[in-house]
Amino acid sequence: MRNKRNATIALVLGTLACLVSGWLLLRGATSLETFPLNTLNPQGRKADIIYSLVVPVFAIAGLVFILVEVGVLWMAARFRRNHDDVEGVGEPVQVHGNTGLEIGWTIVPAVILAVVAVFNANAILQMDDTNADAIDVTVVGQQWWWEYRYDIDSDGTVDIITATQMVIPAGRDVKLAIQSRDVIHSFWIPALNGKMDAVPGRTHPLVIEAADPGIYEGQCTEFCGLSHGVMRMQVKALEPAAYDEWVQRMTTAPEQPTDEKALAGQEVFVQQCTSCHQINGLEPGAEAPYLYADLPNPNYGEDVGSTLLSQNAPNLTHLMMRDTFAGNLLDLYQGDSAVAVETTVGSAEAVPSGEPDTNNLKKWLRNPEDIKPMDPENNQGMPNLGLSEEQIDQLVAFLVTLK
Amino acid sequence: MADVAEIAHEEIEDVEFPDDSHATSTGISNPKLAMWVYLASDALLFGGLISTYLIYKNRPGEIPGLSGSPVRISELFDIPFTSMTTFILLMSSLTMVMSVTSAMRNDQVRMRLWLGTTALLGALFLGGQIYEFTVFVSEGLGYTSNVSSSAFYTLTGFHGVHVAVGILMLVAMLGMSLRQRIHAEAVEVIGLYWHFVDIVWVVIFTIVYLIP
Amino acid sequence: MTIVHQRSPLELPSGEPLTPPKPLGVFSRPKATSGWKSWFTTVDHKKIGIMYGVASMLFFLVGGFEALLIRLQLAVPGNDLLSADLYNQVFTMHGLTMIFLVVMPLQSAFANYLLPLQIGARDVAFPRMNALSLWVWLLGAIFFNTSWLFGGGANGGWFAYAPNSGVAFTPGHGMDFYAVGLLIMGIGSTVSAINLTVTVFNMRTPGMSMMRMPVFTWMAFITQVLLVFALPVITVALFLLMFDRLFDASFFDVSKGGDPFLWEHLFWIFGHPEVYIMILPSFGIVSEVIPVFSRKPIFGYPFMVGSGIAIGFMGWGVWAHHMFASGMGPISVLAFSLATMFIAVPTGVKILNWMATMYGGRLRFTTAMLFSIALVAMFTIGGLSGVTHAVAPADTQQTDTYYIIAHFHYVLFGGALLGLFSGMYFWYPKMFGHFLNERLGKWHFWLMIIGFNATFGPMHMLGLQGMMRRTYTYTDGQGFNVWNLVATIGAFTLAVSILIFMYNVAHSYRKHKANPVDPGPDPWDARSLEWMIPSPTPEYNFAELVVVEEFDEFWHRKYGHDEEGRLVRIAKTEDVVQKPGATGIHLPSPSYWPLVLAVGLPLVGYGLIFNLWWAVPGALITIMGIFGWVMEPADDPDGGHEHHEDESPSDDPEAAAELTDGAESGEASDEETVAADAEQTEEAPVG
Amino acid sequence: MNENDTDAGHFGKEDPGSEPEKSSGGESAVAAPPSPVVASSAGDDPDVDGRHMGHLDAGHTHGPTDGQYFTIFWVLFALTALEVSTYFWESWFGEGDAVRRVGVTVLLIIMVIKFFLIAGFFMHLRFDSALVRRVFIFGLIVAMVIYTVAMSAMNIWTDNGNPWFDDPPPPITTTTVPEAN
Repeated sequence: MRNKRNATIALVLGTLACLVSGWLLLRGATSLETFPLNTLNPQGRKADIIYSLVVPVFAIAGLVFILVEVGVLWMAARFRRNHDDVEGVGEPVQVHGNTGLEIGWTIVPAVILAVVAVFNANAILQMDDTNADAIDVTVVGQQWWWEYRYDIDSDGTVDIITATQMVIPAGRDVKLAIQSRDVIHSFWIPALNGKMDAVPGRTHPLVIEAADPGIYEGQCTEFCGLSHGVMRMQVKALEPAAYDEWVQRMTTAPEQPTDEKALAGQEVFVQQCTSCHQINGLEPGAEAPYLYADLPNPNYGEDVGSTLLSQNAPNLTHLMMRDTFAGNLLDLYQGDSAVAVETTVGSAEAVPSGEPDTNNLKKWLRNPEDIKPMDPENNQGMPNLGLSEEQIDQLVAFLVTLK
Repeated sequence: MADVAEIAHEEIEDVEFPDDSHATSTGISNPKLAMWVYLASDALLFGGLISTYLIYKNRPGEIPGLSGSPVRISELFDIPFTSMTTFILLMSSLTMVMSVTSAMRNDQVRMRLWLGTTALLGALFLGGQIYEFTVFVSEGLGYTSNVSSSAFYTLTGFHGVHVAVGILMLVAMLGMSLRQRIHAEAVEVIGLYWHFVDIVWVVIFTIVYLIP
Repeated sequence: MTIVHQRSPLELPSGEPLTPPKPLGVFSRPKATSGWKSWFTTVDHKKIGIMYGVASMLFFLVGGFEALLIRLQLAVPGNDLLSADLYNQVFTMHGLTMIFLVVMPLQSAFANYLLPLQIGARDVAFPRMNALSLWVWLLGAIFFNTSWLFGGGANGGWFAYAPNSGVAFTPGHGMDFYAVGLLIMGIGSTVSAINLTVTVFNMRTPGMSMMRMPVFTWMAFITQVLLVFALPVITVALFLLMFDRLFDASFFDVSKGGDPFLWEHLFWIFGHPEVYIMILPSFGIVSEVIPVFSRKPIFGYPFMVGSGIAIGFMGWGVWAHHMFASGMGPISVLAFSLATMFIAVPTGVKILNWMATMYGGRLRFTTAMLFSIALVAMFTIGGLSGVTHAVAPADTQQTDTYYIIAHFHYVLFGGALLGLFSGMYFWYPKMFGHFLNERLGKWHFWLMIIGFNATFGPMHMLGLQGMMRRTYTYTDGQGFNVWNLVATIGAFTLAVSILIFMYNVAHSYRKHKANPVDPGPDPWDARSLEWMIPSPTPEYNFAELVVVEEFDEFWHRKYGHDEEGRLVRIAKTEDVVQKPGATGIHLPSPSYWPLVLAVGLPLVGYGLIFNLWWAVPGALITIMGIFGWVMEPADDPDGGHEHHEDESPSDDPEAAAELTDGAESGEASDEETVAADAEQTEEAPVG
Repeated sequence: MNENDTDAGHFGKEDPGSEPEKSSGGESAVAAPPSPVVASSAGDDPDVDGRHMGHLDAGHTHGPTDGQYFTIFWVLFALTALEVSTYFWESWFGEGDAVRRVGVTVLLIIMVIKFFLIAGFFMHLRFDSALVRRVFIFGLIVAMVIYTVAMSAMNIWTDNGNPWFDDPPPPITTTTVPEAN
């Protein structure tokens, strides 16, 4: 019978189509190099827990998907009305229902889901475990960048404040305390763990762990206004020794610049930038020679006596210890890739090497709003300071000394 | 909604068709049923506002360092005064119910009398609430002073608006009763609204005013 | 009950209605029932339904245009077609338009048109309130879209998370329009929901017990119940936001102790039932279409109804699954995650029942049937991706990525909209008296399915590859290029299919004008009561009320079955259906007042946003509307029908008009309640 | 006041004072049209415009008498007085957690009693069709459950106090925002 043949064809084609689309879906599980934010390539303990839960759930869903889609297609072909069908002959049997069947297909999915639920509950509870050697980092979201605060010696004072790129030791749990200064943001490093919102007035915990050294790309995922789309961040995981070196560098004041241009730039910085950006120990309007300090002032925005949002700007004391700046939009060092978006697994260095990309810094200083949409009139983001080319040159010469 | 299913099952068993062509399927008149559905919906509105107040009522005291007035609105409550207005509103429920029974007895005169009394008592309650607000504001706790005052004024304000709307309906009904006969059911439906407003006040008075 | 007639000796003469009360008002009572003017004063549920439908299709074009802008912007990395600010406005307005201005009113259109017909009533319980809800919604929707003229649309996302939606972070007027506009539309929806709930409870034709109602009626009814209980919650949230933005309150100002979680909870307590509000009517439509074109009854009717109720019920307990990543704590996450997983069960029952209905049937692939089958296939995908993020840890990876976008477009487009299109093709002859062209319809269908899958299928992959939502651009190195381009091409394919649909409407109308062909009362050989009456539906719906004896009454009057259970025709359709041309049926009279009342509300809205004094004229108009409404009898005493004495069966006072008249003052005051309640919008903040 | 004050006698078959629940709230009451009350009213007075009212007012036939209303009012009055008195308990019985706890419990219980007295008698919920009772109670239950869950999710089951997070850093208060407009 024609219908039966059609039904067989539908069966085969439907199954093929489902398999192809399933394969396309799983193609998502490719390298982190191509897809820096890939969710299907876990690189740490916590992300592994999620991944090992996702795979069976996807498998079950895929199976149901194939059954239903193929079933619909098969029925459409099998029970199609033919042109030569006559009313009154071979009409369908009027089935009103079948209680046993109905109860069956209520209970079977419920049981399947109950099994999944057990694993689900187990995973949810596992997400909070930490190892004994975990370190603490406070993460603060602000429109539109991230700040990280480290209390290395656990004495209650902040020892390191940095932005955009968080540095963690590989193989150790990192307990993040996520907070926000203005609106709700969400901290998300897909390779290391799921996301967690940064809600003003609350502190939210999240544990991340990177098995290997590397740079892991992240992205703010809760809509936070104008520049939400480009509010990016990175986590750089270092070998324990390299991490110690990084801590060492970050807790020591940078060297005083010596060349004239850089000194002039320092002057410009103190006049133009210190009302928002902090370099440990540099005060707005301070008199030369400037005194650097080891410890950052964690309340810098408030010390300035201002209430503006933008006045809490990234701490630039060790700017050149990072690989990227401007909310992870621009590279600080000349490298092979033109964009700052990257996830590299395997190696990472405590102190970035290479030539500083001064063009990027200049581009940013000429008009930050070109790079990242901002609204300084409403105190959101960095204003265009109207610096002259000479001032920009001097500033860049100064900034590259901050290592 | 599970209830609805039960109803459905009950109904399927014996369906008789009333000859009275005015009958609704459930035997409850449309306006009355609509009012009940509306009141059930309103329960969620007040639930939301009461929850908001409960969440915020201690905020100025509990969390140090917040901007705005540190005074909680509950520190300003004058319980004896509010008890008076509560009694007034409670009494208005009684007069409302008397109005309904009068209307059902087709005693239009008494019905008008009780309607008028109810509206008057409602107005007294509203006046008391406005007086209370002015006292709070003069004590320095305005609508925008802190979250507890904002939540308090919003909650009681919404209740006050409901009372005001109820008074308008009572007065309108009174006016219309001079022009045409009022069905007892119309009075009853408004009565439902009025009692609901009273019920909400029962909850607000207990939860907001009396529980410290 | 003689009480009413007993006279009290104290009764004043003034209590006696010596003359029928005349409408007091500036307008004379409108009389027209045809012509363009009649549309503004009509209280006919069918005209109101059609207006809902037409208006929401126009907004569909607006929302679709916004969608195309989004897709164009994201077609290539680093695109600067739209600025970040404009993009934020466009995606926010796209979401709000599609939800509140397209899918919800479209389900309202079908519910308004079909509910009374399917339960065998002559109109809804409160015809004027029905008109009110249409006008309040429509004018609110227009008000909301005028924000484009006042400095830009809403730009805080449709979920408007505080504190980003506060005035400090979003200083423009867009979010003001969001709060006030949604409040106004909420009034319309509440009125409509209460009205239709009462209609289903009370207006059923004799014998139409709850468990004999068609599945569409059931699903639309559950939707109305959900609306009744969900809307007050968002009303609270919107009032708090509005007071924050316009009157300097501090509900969501963290520095004063406000808590952003309050908004999240209130919003999603509404927001999750809202999802079912959008999808359940489409489930109902499919449950009507598939049995008709399979020539089999719906499989497991009680389970279909029960699962609908279960979905509606469980929909209240799962709202926080939108907040798995919000940091609400592992206990809440665990509880809501488990609750969410099991909501898949009743949905799965529905899908399997639809398939069982098709099994062994004799399927006719009309366009309506194709859309319905497509819903089963596409919604399954959306449902399954839903299960994958009911698993909370997985959801923390997926939420706020394009995976979610894919999921809810498969649910809302592949579910709700495909169902609604199915309904359009199915009931078009009943509504307008002619078919939509089937050939064009199939073009529309196939292009839409291809375009839809090309647009939203790739978003699954984009999401898993980590592309986040609400991003105005992406960078070349992120690996999102290919699928974004595919999605954009798909979006334009979708747009073409919509153009074909529009052309189909125009083309079919022209052909019908040139060469009218009566589709007859029952063009599809269908099952429910609305197919017993002429097409297009006469104004009075049913010439005589149908006494229902079983589920699918109309079908069983046409067909019986033999010993094997196979279908046997027992009566000709012509003998079963009702004849056109009944006269003397009393219908509710048209009225201006709903429109007048509704006009005032947007004016009050502008007043709230720009200058409180501007609210005064709006408030006066609204109050005038309420006054005129209350003073106007529900029925026109000059309408020529002395129906109280009229005992002729054709003027059977079972009709809705009669009922509302039966308690006319009661109705008036009740409506006043709701109307006056609507008035709170302007009263509360001022006072 | 006695029961005959109402027009109950008119309906003969119903005894307004006795167990109103049973006559109106029983199994068949939902599909109220077939209830005997309607039948009797229609049968007794076929000619009046009670057609409008007969069945509509069916619910009231079991309603309380005026006297009962007054009784209920005095009960409510007394309960409210008792409620208000809790305000002075601390000055009478001395301060303390126990007094406060008992006070709050008493208040909540009285609130519920008052609520259902008004709803049940003044709003006729006890005597009305089961449908309205279910609609209203459903609304109440939904309201109570969801708001209770939401409030607990916000204030009790939060992460601030998460066991592994022994000593979370103090929240960084948001920066005050500039005057709007």
